[in-house]
Amino acid sequence: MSGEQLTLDLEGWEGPLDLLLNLARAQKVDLKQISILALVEQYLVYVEQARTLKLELAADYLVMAAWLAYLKSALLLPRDPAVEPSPEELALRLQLRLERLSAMREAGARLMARDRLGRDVFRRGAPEGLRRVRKANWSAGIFDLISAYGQVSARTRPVMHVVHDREVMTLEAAIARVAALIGTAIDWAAIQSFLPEGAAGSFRRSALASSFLAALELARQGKLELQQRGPFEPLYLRAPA
Amino acid sequence: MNPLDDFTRAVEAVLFAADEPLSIDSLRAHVGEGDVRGALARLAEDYSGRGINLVRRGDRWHFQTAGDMAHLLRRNRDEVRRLSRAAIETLAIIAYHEPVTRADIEAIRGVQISKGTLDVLMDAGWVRPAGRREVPGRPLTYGTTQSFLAHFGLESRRDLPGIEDLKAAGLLDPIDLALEELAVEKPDEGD
Amino acid sequence: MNPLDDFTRAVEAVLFAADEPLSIDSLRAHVGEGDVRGALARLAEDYSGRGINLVRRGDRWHFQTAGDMAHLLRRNRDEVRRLSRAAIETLAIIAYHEPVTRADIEAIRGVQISKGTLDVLMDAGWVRPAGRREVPGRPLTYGTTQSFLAHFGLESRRDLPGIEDLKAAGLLDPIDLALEELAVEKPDEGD
Repeated sequence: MSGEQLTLDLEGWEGPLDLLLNLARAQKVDLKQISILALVEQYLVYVEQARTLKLELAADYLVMAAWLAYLKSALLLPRDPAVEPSPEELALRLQLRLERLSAMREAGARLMARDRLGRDVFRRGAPEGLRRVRKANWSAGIFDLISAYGQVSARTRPVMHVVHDREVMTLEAAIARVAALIGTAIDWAAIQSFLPEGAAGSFRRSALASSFLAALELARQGKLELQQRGPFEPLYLRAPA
Repeated sequence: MNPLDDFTRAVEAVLFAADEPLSIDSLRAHVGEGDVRGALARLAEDYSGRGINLVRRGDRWHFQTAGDMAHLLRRNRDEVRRLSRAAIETLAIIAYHEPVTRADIEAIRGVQISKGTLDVLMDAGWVRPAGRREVPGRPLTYGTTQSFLAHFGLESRRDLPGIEDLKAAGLLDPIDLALEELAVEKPDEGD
Repeated sequence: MNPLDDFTRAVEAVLFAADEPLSIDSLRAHVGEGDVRGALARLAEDYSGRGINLVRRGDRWHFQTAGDMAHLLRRNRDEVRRLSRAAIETLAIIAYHEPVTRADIEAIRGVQISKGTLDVLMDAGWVRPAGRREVPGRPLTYGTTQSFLAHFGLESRRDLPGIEDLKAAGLLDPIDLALEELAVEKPDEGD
């Protein structure tokens, strides 16, 4: 197995492409001459090792692994001309992506290594400064502007509070319901029998509380009578005699 | 210009980059052993008759603009003034929402704006009155100017990053500036 | 040093006194009518080989210390921020490909840009929004700034290290275009 070179330093990678590029560089050939099959094999071994070590791999590494496994089999199996794009094109695409990332990584390094103003080369330490042609010289850059807008937006954008749709029975609905039903009640009837059929859970509790208040209100108006034998005993309602 | 030896070049560079006049000792601390006095004499001669001169003040040396060029500069430097937070936020709101009334700006910022804020932006030439809105009270609206676009390097207002761009750039992360802001900004005294 | 005419001395004085790089227009605003370009060329030549050089960055000019003096002057204080690898690559992609959208950057790097990366580059003054691309969604593009050129010592983007080679190798072209190019090299079977 060619696994002895692998150091499983997953912290260092910035994603599957970055890992692939580092593996490709280990082949020590021009990226144009890279063996995609060997690279795919190395990547799959790497990911397999990470798995056996029970290292947690981000999903995109696994997605890449699945894609590379597909690419590998497509490259090895007899070619099916109906499959577009061809596995060779897919491999070429991958190689082109690696070349591009590599080019930019090198460009970045070369940029950083230049003589940089304020680090390696310096402007005059104490310039006298120039008279300004404009009367006032207000300074602000585009970044100040857009970050200010970002902050205003972040600060003032409405925060959405989602209130779960709770089923309730309003007092008005309870008054209407109890008033309508009381006429049909010949004798004393427990308040529970005035609740909507099938009411359960919090809706039942809401309906009970509202119906109780409705009963008090209707009793005040002389439209029904209430009876209870003692505290916490059942509450009975009937139409006025 | 005549070629210079590297030691004199070093003295020249150090004097140029220094933010205060340097003594021979402090020059030596930068450039190491060598004939600092000789280098200074050589430089003073080189720069006589140029637009800047190497001058000695007490026991310290520095470059300064030639006296006869002073009319091109101004001694007490016109300091660059930074816009206050209130001003930059107000400017941003005008740019993103123009035309806006003062009440609009206050509604978006959640803070009253003081009278000076819009004055500063108009003084800078970035904001201008942009007509009245045809609603009761006919409030004045504000918009940005051509020189606003020029100053901020924008072709048009459409080039301003949208909310999604800001979010992606990490600029929408709430920062505890709101309270600070309220504490700093004085209440509007009316106009 | 060779004697100078007063106009060139004036340009020299103004450039020394300025606290930021100056364009030819702003130089002219200070020194009046005259051959500003000629004076700049003369000064650049005078100062080549000295401890201070006159350099051009984009369309602006300034004096700065010579690069080979860096070892005497280098400051490792916090003046130059350390950039993350993501920020360096993002900056390189913007500089070599500009104008680019966030999606372009992500396509090349193969990872999403984390919040704060563009933020850091814009805060440093090296990157700015550069208009929207006229495709569906009108994504915002980014480009580099004058101070990017000044900071990295580039006269223009053409001076980006290796940019000509990268262009010639097609490495700055999108992958789809590169694939087409490769396809064209093969014999065409007609259309």
